[in-house]
Amino acid sequence: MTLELCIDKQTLLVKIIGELDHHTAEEIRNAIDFELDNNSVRNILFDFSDLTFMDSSGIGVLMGRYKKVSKRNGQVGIYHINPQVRRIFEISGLLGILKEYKNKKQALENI
Amino acid sequence: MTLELCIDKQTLLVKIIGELDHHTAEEIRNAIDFELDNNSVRNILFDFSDLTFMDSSGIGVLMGRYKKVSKRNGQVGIYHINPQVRRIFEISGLLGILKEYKNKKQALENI
Amino acid sequence: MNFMNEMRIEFLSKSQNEAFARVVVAAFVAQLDPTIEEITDIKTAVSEAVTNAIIHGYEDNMGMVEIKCILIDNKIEIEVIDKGKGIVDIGLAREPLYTSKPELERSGMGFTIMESFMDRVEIISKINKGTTIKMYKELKSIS
Amino acid sequence: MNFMNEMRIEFLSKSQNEAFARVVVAAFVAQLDPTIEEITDIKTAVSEAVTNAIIHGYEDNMGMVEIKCILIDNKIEIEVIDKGKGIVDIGLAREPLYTSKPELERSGMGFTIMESFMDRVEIISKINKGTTIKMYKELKSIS
Ligand SMILES: Nc1ncnc2c1ncn2[C@@H]1O[C@H](COP(=O)(O)OP(=O)(O)O)[C@@H](O)[C@H]1O
Ligand SMILES: Nc1ncnc2c1ncn2[C@@H]1O[C@H](COP(=O)(O)OP(=O)(O)O)[C@@H](O)[C@H]1O
Repeated sequence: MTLELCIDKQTLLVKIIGELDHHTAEEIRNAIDFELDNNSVRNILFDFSDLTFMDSSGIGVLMGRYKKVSKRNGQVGIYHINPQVRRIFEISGLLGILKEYKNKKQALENI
Repeated sequence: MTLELCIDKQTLLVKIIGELDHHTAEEIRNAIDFELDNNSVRNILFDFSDLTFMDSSGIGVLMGRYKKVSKRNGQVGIYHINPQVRRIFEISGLLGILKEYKNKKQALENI
Repeated sequence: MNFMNEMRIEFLSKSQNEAFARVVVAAFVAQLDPTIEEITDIKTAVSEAVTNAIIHGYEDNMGMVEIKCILIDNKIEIEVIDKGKGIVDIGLAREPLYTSKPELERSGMGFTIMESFMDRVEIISKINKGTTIKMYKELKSIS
Repeated sequence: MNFMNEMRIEFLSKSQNEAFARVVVAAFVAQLDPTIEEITDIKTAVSEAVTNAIIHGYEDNMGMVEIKCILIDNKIEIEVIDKGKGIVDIGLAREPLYTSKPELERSGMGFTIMESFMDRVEIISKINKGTTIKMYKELKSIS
């Protein structure tokens, strides 16, 4: 798993390349929380184009980040979800909490 | 494993796509022997461009076909051998028996 | 019965073996020529059960996680076994969103996902003896 | 000792499990980040030992083939075990070109390939009890 992080104005962009499971969750969580604690970001935007696998550990990571940014009135956005991940989002109700966008451009304009 | 067979004059061209191990050896052997028994071919030419794995079961297949075509004064040629397969050929002395060619064109002109 | 195959694997309860377990089961099940979606369903369910064995079954201790996999025709049976601490209340554990480890950001959705990605999920557990998760799936693609 | 991991797998002595065995060992060893050449060496050696267990150990009977794999730092230890008919003369079996099954077009190069692709190969065998092949390799890429 490789992580690409960058900041665009008030939004932290997170691209996860590879698999999000319990093993990789910790590294992802730590990297994001470090940015949240050390930068004045309000929103998190996940690019899931290159996520090859996700299980319920991913729900935990996303819910945890959602709670953190909610406290600063920020949002968690997401784009390019594959069908397997969408099913997990549907089962867990995550789609009601996260904002889904079509692509990066639409996301950055509207978040 | 997928097998592509075709006949060019007196030469049977065999392309093995995938892995050559004990499990796939039988299918390869049967297909080649069927052609040898039912057509007036003298030589066999193996295209190893898309061979992704080979173990000593492959030596057995090649040696067995070599013995068969030798009886009709034919040859066994081969081209596009990858480094792993080359090592197996070197260890087993097969390179001294088979004719190696650079590519299909050179092989068909010289076999 | 036309096709039958069977395997059993054991590995240390280390988190890097979660990905390994998924690869092993996917490679074994691939013999039946399932669809990509079916393979992903199975990998996800196995990932949930193996992760549970590692974090809930063995907690901070090292132990062995075992997976048994039996293929009969188009039917797949997978067991994920640990000899860890066991589940106190299986009914509660199955409930969506219930987790005993919210501090680890567990979502409590593991069993719910196993149930929706497989045809049937059985839980057998004994306190301080361990837990066995049995999962069944029939491949529609080759029935 | 910085890194340690361990697994054990058992499967039916069916020829389609030869490819499965290679995938499993390759996926496990991949944790050490070997080169592609090192992975291919290991896959080839495992393929030889597993094929031998299936065709020589169990011949036409069904039995279980077992693989144990231990990783310690950059060192890999692999055991391939059958409970089949055993090897009568280990010295002869190791000889290049010796095969007891020329009618199956075996080349007699299995042990020679294992020895040249791995650092060390040990053979333990007992008539009618079975055979264990122990193979060792140190990854140069990460030493
Ligand atoms: N193998 C296991 N050993 C012990 N307890 C388990 C095991 N698997 C599940 N549990 C218990 O069942 C609960 C629910 O599991 P699950 O639905 O997978 O959610 P999560 O893993 O997110 O907590 C866990 O929080 C744990 O208390
Ligand atoms: N697991 C095994 N059980 C019984 N006999 C074996 C086993 N492995 C190897 N042998 C014996 O050792 C011989 C040499 O093995 P090998 O070098 O791999 O060549 P091959 O498999 O081509 O015969 C075999 O022909 C067989 O007689």
